[in-house]
Amino acid sequence: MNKVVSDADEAIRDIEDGMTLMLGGFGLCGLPENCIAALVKKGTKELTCISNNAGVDDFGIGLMLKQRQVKKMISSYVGENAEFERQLLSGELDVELIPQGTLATRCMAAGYGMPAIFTPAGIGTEVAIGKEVRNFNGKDYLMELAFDADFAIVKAWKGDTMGNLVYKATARNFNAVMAMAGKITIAEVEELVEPGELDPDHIHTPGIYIHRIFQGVNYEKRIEQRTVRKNVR
Amino acid sequence: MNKVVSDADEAIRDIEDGMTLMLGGFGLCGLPENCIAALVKKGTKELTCISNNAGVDDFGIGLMLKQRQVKKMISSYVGENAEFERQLLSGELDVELIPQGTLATRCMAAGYGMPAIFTPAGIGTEVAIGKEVRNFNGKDYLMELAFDADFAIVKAWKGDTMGNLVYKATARNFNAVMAMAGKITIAEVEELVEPGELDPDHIHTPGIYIHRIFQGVNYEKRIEQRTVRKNVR
Amino acid sequence: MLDKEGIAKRIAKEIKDGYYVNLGIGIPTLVANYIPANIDVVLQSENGLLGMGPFPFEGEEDADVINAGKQTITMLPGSAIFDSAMSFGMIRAKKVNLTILGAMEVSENGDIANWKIPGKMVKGMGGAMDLVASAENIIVAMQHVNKAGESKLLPKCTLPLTGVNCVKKIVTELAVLDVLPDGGFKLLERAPGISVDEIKNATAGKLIIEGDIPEMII
Amino acid sequence: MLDKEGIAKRIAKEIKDGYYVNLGIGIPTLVANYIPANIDVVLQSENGLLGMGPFPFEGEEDADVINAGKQTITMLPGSAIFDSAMSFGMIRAKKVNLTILGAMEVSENGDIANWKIPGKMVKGMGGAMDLVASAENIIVAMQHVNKAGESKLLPKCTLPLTGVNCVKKIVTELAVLDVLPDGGFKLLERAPGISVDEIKNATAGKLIIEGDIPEMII
Repeated sequence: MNKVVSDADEAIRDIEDGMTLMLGGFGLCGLPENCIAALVKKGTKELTCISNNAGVDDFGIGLMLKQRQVKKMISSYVGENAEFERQLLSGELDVELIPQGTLATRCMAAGYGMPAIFTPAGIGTEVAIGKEVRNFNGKDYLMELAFDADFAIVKAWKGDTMGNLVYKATARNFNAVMAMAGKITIAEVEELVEPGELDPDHIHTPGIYIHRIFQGVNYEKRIEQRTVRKNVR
Repeated sequence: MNKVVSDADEAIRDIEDGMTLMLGGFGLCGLPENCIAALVKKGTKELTCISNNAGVDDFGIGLMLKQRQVKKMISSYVGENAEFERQLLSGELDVELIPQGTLATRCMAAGYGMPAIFTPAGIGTEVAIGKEVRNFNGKDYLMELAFDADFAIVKAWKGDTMGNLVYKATARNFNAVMAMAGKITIAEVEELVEPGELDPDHIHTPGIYIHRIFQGVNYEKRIEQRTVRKNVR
Repeated sequence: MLDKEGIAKRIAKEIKDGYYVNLGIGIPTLVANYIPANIDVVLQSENGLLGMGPFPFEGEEDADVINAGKQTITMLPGSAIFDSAMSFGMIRAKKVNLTILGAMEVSENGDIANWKIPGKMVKGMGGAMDLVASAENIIVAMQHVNKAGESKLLPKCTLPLTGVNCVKKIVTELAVLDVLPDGGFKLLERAPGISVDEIKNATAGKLIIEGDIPEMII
Repeated sequence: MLDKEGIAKRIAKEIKDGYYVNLGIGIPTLVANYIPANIDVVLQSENGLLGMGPFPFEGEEDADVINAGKQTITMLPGSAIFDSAMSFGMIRAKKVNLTILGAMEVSENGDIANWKIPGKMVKGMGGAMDLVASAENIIVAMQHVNKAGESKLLPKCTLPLTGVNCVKKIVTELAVLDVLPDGGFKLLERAPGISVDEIKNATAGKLIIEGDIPEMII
């Protein structure tokens, strides 16, 4: 059960040009920062990235966009990124926008071995174009297919050497669903512990879904919208 | 947010003859013992029970079977119950056997607002009779519909007054999936605590899925197969 | 005429004890500030949180605790965290009682457009399509007319749709209106100092006015 | 001829380092006792556990810690608990590397029957249909012939099926056989003291014998 790799470089060693990657996180929260940095360093190109967002200009997937490593983004929301907009308008980048719940559920479907799911999201909109519509109990649903990703890259708070993962607060987001969905799943964690140190009842992603794990370094954990209270409610 | 009821009698007060109930647990593990006792006392009849198992003669759903309260069982495995067998062979009881994973996933589908799911379980067997078969990527799947249950009754280890639940070890089983799936879900817990006492990261069933909750009493927690080690491995 | 805070205040009155509520970005976010203290309401943030609290005090921000608008927030006692699949699972399963969101256009049959303007950079629909496709009860918070002075309450939306036949109620700076099941905007209340005629002039879609229209009480 | 423990021992040799394995009830359960100490294997119990350990010591049984056979068990360091939906999710997604289960009949094209005998009380399929429909690698542990002396390795199953085209390998008291992708039982090994002819006589389905068949090493 040798899942531990030394660092992000080793974890992503065999990610090749043209592959499809899932990247966990929501906004800048819960991003696999170490693996993104390693991908930028490696310079892997023509990637299709499945990720709810595309980062900002100088953080998250934005760093990969800047290096022109991304051929296509599959996301639900891609604002807050000027370089993204430039590449999109110039035709350098392809974008497929899909509803956030559809994105999450298509990941889950992959992790749960379900080839397709039904959702009402997008019925009557351009999202439905070309898709099968099916009525159940008087309500229309779109059939959406499970994702097929070569790698899923997620970030957890703690993990053990067997790949069991625990996320912190809202950094769980897409990490927990994408962790199940990669043909190979890489997990980077803030703290890597020995088997038995995590309570079996508190594990969010069982190790069976994780193929490689390492303890990341130098997490910036940037805040996208720092909002604070001026006074007590 | 008034979800707390005083006891099982109050929790099941409006369960009526002919309704469809989901009952959590696997074997005798994680059974909602208090609610089952209250249903036996109330004498509600003609029930359709969705439950992985049917208990044993004198424990679990077996107690309801003994009182002839069950019209139909929807289960994956119904051994270990002589009275069950008698009623089945005499035609008093109807049984629909479905694969365990299909049972679990049809519950999840209800809790996740998905009208149907696809599973390969049962392809080429009598389980597939009358069901839609669909091929994805060269493999056949059955389309199975989400369950529609009037009530789901589950048992958790701890719960707070807002309905957030935590299960213990393998007593999570079907409890966590059925908890999401009832039109009304009743949770009985070994320990009822105040909001804030459960770690938000460790909650297995968010309170939004739970409509009624109470602290149960006198749990027997019977063991079906007591197996022990004779000597150290 | 209401300001944004006024719209938020009026919408807050629609929230009932025990509700689970999802608040969109913009005016809907402000609604949280006006929920009556005597009722229990749980706010869902679709990135994976039930029990969203107010912004943190300066210095207490946690990068791992954000809402769907990517703002740093706090968690109230009784909060629960879950992943994105379960979050939209509970939305699709109609466990969220009320969804409040903004719109660019609403049609008289309840269609909503709020994610895309042809020719402009499209940022994406985020969770809006999931929310409007599933919510039992949707209130739209928006301005009655756009910056060009054109009505946003239309016979038919002109912009790409986010969802169809879904909006139940609209609160604008001028009025409160129900979208009737058979179509049409039924005028329920006028904003303070606003006449029925002003609302008529600002509404391009079918406006239904029956009897006296009271001024809203905020 | 092998006894049940012998069959379990021989199957244990098929388990590789790093495997996640699901063991059915009966002989498959015994396999756990013979997994080599020098490899890491995680046992999945489909009621919702990865990392199943041995039975507890007397007095340490916990009603909340059971396996899919409803037996009290223990959890090893690194265990993870999950619900029934995720359990079968990981099975369907082929994350479990090997499934070992018993059978009443196996056909030469890999069909398996192990849940129902017409005319007898049917207890149900439990998780067997899910497991055989999804597992990449299925080994059947069973007796070569039934109590009436009839072969359980058939051209075609006579009992209601549990799954089709799924069994990859069979270990009986007499032999180890592969089920070939194009059909047929390919004889790989003989049990100690068992001749090829004895295996031929006990096998009703198409038996493929190529070259010398070695005696198995346990």
